[in-house]
Amino acid sequence: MSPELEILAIAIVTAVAAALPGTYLVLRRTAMVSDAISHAILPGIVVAFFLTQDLNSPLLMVAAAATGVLTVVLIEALIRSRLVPEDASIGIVFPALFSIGVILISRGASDVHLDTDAVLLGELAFAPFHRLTVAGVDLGPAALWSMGAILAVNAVLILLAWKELKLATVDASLAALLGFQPLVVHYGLMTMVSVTAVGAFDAVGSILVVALMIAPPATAYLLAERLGPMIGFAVATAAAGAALGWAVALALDVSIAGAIATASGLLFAVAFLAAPQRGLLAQARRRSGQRLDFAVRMLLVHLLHHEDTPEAAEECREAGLFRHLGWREAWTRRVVGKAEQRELVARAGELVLPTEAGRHLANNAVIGFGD
Amino acid sequence: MIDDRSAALEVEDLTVAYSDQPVLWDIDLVVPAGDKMAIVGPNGAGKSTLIKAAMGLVPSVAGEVRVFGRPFAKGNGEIAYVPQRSSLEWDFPTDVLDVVTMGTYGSLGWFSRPGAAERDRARAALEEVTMEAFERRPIAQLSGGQQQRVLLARALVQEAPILMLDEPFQGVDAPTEQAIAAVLDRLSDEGKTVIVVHHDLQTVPEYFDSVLLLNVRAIESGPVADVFTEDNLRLTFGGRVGVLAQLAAGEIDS
Amino acid sequence: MKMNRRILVVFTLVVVATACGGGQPTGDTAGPLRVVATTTIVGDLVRSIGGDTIELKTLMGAGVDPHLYKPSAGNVRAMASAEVLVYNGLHLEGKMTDVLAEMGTRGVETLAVAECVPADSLLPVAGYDTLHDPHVWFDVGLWQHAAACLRDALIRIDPDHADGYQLRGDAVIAEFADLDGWVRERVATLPDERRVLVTAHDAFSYFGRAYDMEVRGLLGVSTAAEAGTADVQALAAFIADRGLPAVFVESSVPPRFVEALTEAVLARGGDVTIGGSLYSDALGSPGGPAETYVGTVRANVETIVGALSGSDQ
Amino acid sequence: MELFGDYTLRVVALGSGVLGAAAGALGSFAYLRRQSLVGDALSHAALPGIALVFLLTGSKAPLPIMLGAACAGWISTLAVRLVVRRSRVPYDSALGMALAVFFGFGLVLLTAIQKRPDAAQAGLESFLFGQAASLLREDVVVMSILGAGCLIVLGALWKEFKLLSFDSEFGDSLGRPMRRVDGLFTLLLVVAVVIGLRTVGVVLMSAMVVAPAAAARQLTNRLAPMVVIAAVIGVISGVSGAVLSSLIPRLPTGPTIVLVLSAFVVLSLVFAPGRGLFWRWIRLGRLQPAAALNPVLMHLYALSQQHPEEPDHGHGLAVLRTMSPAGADLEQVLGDLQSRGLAHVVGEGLWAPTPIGRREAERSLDHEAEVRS
Repeated sequence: MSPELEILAIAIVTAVAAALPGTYLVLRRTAMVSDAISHAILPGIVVAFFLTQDLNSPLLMVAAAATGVLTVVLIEALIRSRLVPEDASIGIVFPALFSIGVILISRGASDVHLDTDAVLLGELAFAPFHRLTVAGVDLGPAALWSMGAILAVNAVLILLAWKELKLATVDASLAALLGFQPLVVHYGLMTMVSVTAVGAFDAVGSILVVALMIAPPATAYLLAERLGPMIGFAVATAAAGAALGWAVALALDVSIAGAIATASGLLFAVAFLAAPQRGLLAQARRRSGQRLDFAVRMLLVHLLHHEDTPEAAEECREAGLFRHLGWREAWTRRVVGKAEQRELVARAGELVLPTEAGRHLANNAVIGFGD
Repeated sequence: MIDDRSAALEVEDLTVAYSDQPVLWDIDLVVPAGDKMAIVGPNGAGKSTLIKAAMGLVPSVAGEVRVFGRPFAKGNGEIAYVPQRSSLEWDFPTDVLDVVTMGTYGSLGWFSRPGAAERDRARAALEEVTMEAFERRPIAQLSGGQQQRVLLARALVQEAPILMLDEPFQGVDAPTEQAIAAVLDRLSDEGKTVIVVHHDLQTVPEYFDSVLLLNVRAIESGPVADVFTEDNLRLTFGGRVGVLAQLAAGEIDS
Repeated sequence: MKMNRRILVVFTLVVVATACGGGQPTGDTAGPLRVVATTTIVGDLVRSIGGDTIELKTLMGAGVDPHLYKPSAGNVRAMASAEVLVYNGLHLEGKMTDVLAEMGTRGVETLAVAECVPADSLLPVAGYDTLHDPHVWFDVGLWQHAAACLRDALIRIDPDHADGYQLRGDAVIAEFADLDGWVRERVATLPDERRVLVTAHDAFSYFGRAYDMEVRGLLGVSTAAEAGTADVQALAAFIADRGLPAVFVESSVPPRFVEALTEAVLARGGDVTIGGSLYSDALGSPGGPAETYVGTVRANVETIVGALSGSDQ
Repeated sequence: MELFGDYTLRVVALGSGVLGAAAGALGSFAYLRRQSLVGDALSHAALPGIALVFLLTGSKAPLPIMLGAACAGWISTLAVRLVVRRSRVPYDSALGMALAVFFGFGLVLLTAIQKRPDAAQAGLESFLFGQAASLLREDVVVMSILGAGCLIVLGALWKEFKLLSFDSEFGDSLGRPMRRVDGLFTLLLVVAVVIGLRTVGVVLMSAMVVAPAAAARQLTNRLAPMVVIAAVIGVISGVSGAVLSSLIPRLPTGPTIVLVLSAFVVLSLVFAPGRGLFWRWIRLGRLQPAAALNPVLMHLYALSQQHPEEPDHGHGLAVLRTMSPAGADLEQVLGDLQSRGLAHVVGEGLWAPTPIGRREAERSLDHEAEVRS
């Protein structure tokens, strides 16, 4: 397989692996944890480097994952104390940890080319050249295997704990009431997020991971109404975004990670505009179509109201209708024309009166909304 | 359309729609000055939306709102609004007097600060809801009933001719319920108009002069005596006849 | 719901179509030797020795700092189809260094030119005997080893053009020798107390050792390291005591770091200016004087000597 | 070495102090409006702005770079507001997405620039981010002017910003243009953050927007003192961080200030009078707030509240089921309440809280109120 296609495979696997926990992050309103982890792992890396004095020892990765979990634990402790809101808890923990990392570097290793970008952060473009060979057999890029394993674990965990995760996300107090352990589920989810993030940092770089954990699930949130389909859409959008970004990067010879992040954002924008019910265009289309439809119904209800009342002559006179309904004359004519076209009203001399069908529609114009 | 000079609030053809289902549909409503009106209806009837749309806090597809005959415009102190207690973040760092003083911001210019006069007006309002002792109390330490009284006091300070309250009796202790009812009576006696979104049908006859039965559309409105009837309630609350029968007989609440 | 599924199907179709178009046939073996170099400085060396019998692709363009380099999709294709990969090594290229090293073990010819320099003449990083300062090219003498190393490698890999490589290789080494002598001579014109090179980054240690100049950097090598007020004060005191007339900025570091230093020195009664901008990790723009390695060395030395000897003449 | 006679320390301490004051004050409103992470988001979202400015002007002059960064940051906040207002995507997801997508686009631009043979691009992306230790006199002047400007606007529009943070809809009902006030506040924040990024860098700026406010919130229950205390904490941290890092070699100033800020937060979280974890531990014997309220008991209590005169007025399972989410195993929970004497059956299938149950509910409510204060 050519390196380009290997990169595509890694990008898609990573995108899907990130979108799974990402969906719960978005629903639980803790999406910024993914960005916090990308900053907060620095001290873990530096300490591991001081111990091993080897820039590419796997221990650095293990330490980074551990620091990621520590970050989540600290954030969670702050939130549970109920003294500080969620976003502030995140905004307190990660700068502190990152600063410890910078101080350690400046004091101990300022002459070593050691920071999150240089040491830990992988680059999607290099992934095909870092291969896994077992007993002489080249099994393909290491990143594909590592992210594939993380994807598998994430998928299995989510399937196993489907009910618990769903309940803990929707209503933690009810979960407690019904005997589920929201705390255990929550920390399990956060560990999954931390491991996925650190694993993906090494494969594709930190900023792409944040994009992949938030953009596809947010897009899915616009397309789906229930959790099951939402995860389905998140995975599909993640894969589509990865492939689209990859293709653009090859065509324009630009950063692959950057292009995929941008593509994920574009897919969200498309969904934001074009989603069937929730999209902007749908809302706008509905509103404009609605206005005429409402106007026809309002006309009918108004006519129904005053049909057999003494002021019928005044209220139902076509010429005077616009004044009573508070509409512009042109708009009133258009509404009456539309109603006539749909045989809901009939002209009787100067008056406009609802037909049988019009009267029927006006009656259940309101109560009949359940259809 | 009766063009009654004395009508405090006139709403005509008010229609509000969010998604494809209209939330409020061609509402016509006339509230005479000094009237105490309850807005009742099932969940999703659009009760809150109606007062918010009338005040222009929520966009409406169509409709006109007139106050004392003149088209209503926000900001000239004609309508005072009491939001739902649960819609606020009560952990906000401020005290009771400060919240009530917010009611005077309407009459202050952009850069001016509330002075002693405004604070005295706020204290007077607090006395009306018997909360003057809690002036310095941080709002995070208030019980549900106390929070509701503070919001009411904030509206009183505005001295607006019309007050709109969203579920003021929801989940408050008994003394608070009595206190609020008393304040509404006094306002009505002073010729002020009070419009309240209410959920407890049981207490409608006791606290209100007139009632609007609302379910997306204005089913019926008028004095409680001739509007608050069993078949109107059935029309408003739909099929739950059983509950309605007991309801009309006043045994259990909604 | 079926509406969403239709949108989804259309998406994937469009994407797969464009993806196939992106595929690249792997290069054929005939034709000039395909060489890929990482930094501009290594690229210049390969160009001067490889001549026109090689097809060179330098991943980092002019002005691209290896610490902040971000690969693009095209770089992947170049690396995949390269026959020879030449890079600086000693972890200058960060994560990429491990990738290149690993490619070496899988049959692709790779050469870390900085690692050709005999180990004992490498400067260890303070406190870490296993790690070395990668900026070897600032010592022109040592860079001759890199040239020799490259020449021999090219001869081994591409024997048909061996004599060309031999000829150009020896010429480059001779040029470096003259350049080394010229630098020594130029620096010697500076009185002892003026032989102090103060820059933003600690990248010029080899230059200092080779040409007997004291070298001080405000920041370490790592882009994540931050300076403390104490470091700025200490360096400012040092400059004022030594009465140094000039300090130097680097093109890849915001000038404000060194400006803060000069302001601190002035406040101490010292009289120092910014003597100019030095080329540290990357060559200058093509067409300019600093387009080649030799050009940057000459430009740097002229800037340094000019600024440090300038004021009292 | 005579401490304050030294030029660098004076400049860094003054600069950090001024920034601390402005960021502390503005940060308090950002904290209350749940916008604490704007600092971090803007530092990423600024990248495409920087890259575009370089593509257009070809120079890394500080002013255009800062303008480019501010514009990109401002556009990202507009995008976030549009998404949050027009769709059900929550604020933090919109913020995270804007941050990552803008930075991704910035990366694309950077690699495009990288291909141009123009040496001036060296280190472009680091050109926006400064370091506290390398503050210039000119920086301090700019920061003082803008900082003072921010504080003046905060003071002048104090009640508008308070209304915006506490009850924006009520402000709307008063006829105040709350959307414009919201836009102005976000603009102030963007300017302060971009200035902060340029002078002290990403990390310190992100912390300065959050930490002072979080600490101050624990120490007072009123807005004016909170903003003042936050500003004071910002100043103290800035100055002490600068002094500390001038006493100990190779101790970076920015991160030191962040650690001082974090110490302030931890201390106030633990020891704040009445609210701190330490006092809560003494009072409640445990760190967690009141026992998780038993939802069903609370529902029973709320229902009984509506008939004060008739305490044993029962409520059927149907009513209870409508109040608690679907799937709740009511019978089992009611049985548990009955066994603990907190609720009892008053009629055929009708439940009501016992007097003890009522008191337990009230005590939980008080705990709830007290802990949240």
